[in-house]
Amino acid sequence: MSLEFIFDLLLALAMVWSAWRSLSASRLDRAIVMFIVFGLLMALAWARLSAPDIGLAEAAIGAGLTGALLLDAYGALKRREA
Amino acid sequence: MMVWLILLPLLWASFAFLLGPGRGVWLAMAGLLAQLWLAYALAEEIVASGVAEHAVGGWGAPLGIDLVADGLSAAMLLLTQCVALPLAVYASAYFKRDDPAATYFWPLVGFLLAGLNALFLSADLFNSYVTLELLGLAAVGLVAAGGGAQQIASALRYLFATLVGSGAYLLGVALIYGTYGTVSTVTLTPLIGAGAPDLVWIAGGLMVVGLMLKTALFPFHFWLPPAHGGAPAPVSALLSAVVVKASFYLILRLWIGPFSSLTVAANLVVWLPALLGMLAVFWGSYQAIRAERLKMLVAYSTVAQLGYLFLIFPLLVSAGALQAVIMQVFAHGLAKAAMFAAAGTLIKATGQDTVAGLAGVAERLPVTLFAFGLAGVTLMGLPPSSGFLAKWQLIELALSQQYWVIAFVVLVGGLLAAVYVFRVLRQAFLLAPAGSVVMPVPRTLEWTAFVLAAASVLLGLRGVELMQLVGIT
Amino acid sequence: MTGELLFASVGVILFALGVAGVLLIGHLLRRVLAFNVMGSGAFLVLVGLAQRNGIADPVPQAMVLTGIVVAVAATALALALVRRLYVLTGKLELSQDDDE
Amino acid sequence: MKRLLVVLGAVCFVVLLLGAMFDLAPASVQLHAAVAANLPASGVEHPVTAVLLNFRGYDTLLEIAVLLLAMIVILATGIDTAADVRPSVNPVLQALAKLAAPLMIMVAVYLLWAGAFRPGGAFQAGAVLAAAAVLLHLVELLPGWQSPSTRLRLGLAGGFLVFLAVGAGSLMRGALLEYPPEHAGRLILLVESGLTVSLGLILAGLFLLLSRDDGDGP
Repeated sequence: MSLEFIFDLLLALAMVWSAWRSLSASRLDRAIVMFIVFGLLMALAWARLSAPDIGLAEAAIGAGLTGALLLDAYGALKRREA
Repeated sequence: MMVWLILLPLLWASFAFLLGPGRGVWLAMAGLLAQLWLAYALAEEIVASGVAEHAVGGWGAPLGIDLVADGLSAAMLLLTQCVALPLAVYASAYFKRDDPAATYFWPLVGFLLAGLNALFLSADLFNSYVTLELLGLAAVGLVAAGGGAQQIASALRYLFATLVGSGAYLLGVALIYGTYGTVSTVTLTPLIGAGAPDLVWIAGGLMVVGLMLKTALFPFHFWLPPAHGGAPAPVSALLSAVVVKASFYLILRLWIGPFSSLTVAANLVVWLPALLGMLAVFWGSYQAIRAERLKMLVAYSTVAQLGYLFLIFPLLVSAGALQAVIMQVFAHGLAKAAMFAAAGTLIKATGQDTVAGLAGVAERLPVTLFAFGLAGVTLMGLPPSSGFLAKWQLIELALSQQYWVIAFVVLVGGLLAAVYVFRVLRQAFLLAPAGSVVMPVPRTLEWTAFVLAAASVLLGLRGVELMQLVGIT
Repeated sequence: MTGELLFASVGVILFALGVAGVLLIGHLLRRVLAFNVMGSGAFLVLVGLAQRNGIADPVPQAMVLTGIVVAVAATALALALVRRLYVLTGKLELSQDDDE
Repeated sequence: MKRLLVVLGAVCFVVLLLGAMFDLAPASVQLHAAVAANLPASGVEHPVTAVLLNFRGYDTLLEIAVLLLAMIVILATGIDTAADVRPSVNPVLQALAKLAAPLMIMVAVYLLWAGAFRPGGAFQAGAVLAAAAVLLHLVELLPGWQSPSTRLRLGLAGGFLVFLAVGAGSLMRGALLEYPPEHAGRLILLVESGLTVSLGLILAGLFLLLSRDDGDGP
């Protein structure tokens, strides 16, 4: 097994784990942070798939903007609860 | 010519957005009129000189994206524009000035129509995905716009259903691209015919199930009644009449196009959608018969009527099946647009959305009630309506292949439709309870519903032209 | 097995995970997360499976770029509706019995 | 019960699909070869940009429509317009943001220009512009949006309208979005510039519209 493949395998495991945690974490803020981590790992996977364009877009839009939207929604809910 | 059917609604939708909140009625009307003319001219052109094609970007499939207009697409385009124009007139009278639901009504309708027209013309599986999303998000937006908690909740339910549906479709497209290296339907058809690994069966299943979810076929119908029953009447009419048919059209396209070699090979597969269709006819009718709210009754009737469309799959091998199902699409499209429009008028006039509250409207709003009744005639399938023509063809096809069960379901479905239509009419002819008021409504509302209802009946007399058009492939 | 097929397999798992999430999770914000996981899964399959021979293919890559933008549009729309619902009702779930 | 069924179904689905995925013959159509062969006529040198804006430019046109549409739906849903109350921000952060914003705009311009021959392009550039706007918003230098003014609406729809106009113009001369090879590069740059501005505004708008603290409710 080549070193590259081991890296890919670890990355794949981390992706599945972070996705699972983002759906199962008991606290909503943790779930959202895990989702952003998942997005960044996705960006890494795109780089490994020789798709740097998607990697850039995923980091900026998938993880960045979506994450910001989710965190903002979470913050608004918190403020409203208080 | 066909490309303008896509660009025109995009153009007037963007300009209506630029004009600002609540504006753009006249832009929309002009656009819709032009679109109706374009759709009619396209149909004539296809009848005269056969299938029309357009290679976007000049590349041609599989590198570029192809648009193809055959008889089936032209018929769907024609239906869409025919329903949209009267409903736009209806909507312009329906929404009051400063109605929060009308802030960006016209841009949303424009994007919705662009999505529909683009979907009917697309010959590319991934491009169809983008049109599905355009259509789905516009429809959700129209349901949600300016609404209260109930409306937002049903819009969310609709949104998740439509997103999961298109997600399943997209995964299917991904598997197809992985297997063959192309998503052009024209290129794919011979490739799939030459050999389909298991993966293609899974892809086909994912795409069809995803689209069934978007078409609200039983048991995936859960999202439809609250969304269609809760939206403003012009929106309900547009959604029930054409939007749910768009995903059905895509199933039909896949079934007789790229996946035709699979569906012919597997005898059992054709009965699954038919079985669900039968259940939909019974369940939808049953719920419509016992619905307390008028718009819920009409929405459940849509669930039942969509069921008929899926009865066609075991019959598709015989000639004339496509014509029968498109006749049913037209019959239900026109009749349901009329029925929702009439229901909206009745609700506006009586101030309440219950069947019980209709007592006495017969003498106050005879035109609207007559429109409701005429639409009912089409849904029941009585002669000379287009509904009769559709059901008659369906039964004839079923009997010729000795599928008695299909003929039986069609007949019983008509009787059940009669039960819920007469439930409304009977209530309307009761004497109004003392103290009840019927508000005056704009005449436009009454007559647009009537025009649509009359069209659904009169189409039965001119069905031959439509069937000739659909036959061009 | 190549790295490309490995990521396609991850895509399949993520898709199933996302769909199960959308079906099972009642909390609407979490359901939006699940929808995004589902979409990412489909994107990975699209590129991973198409590039299984190790050659980069710009066509599915462009499709995924399109898909990402569509997904963020849908996410923003969903969040707007969820927040609106919360303002109106104080709830973050859809009740089972508001159909009729 | 439902839980068990869904989980069981998901597991079966994964097993079935993975099983079918691993014994696949090579695809019969090799589009990457077709892209490479037609790249010189596309007007750009980067294959992904060529697919996005030329070979499959029609998908992109509809995709921008989806994005604009989502924006309009959010406007139409009606968000309450109460003032945005946040704790005040450290002035050092504000100064840093003021410094960062022009840099980010430069990065966006670079990405837009680079897209013609290497990874980058209108999407990434638009996303960076949007990020700059979000950053300025977070340090309170840019207020959340109320109802957008005519000028802002023009900015939001402008990129899409430029794209539509190029599409309509090409349709009158031949096919939709068919660029004459000698002008393809310039037309694509024109479309991409419009898209960058509008994408940046729309993506930022998705955030700035939603981030207004939602009123007082019913």
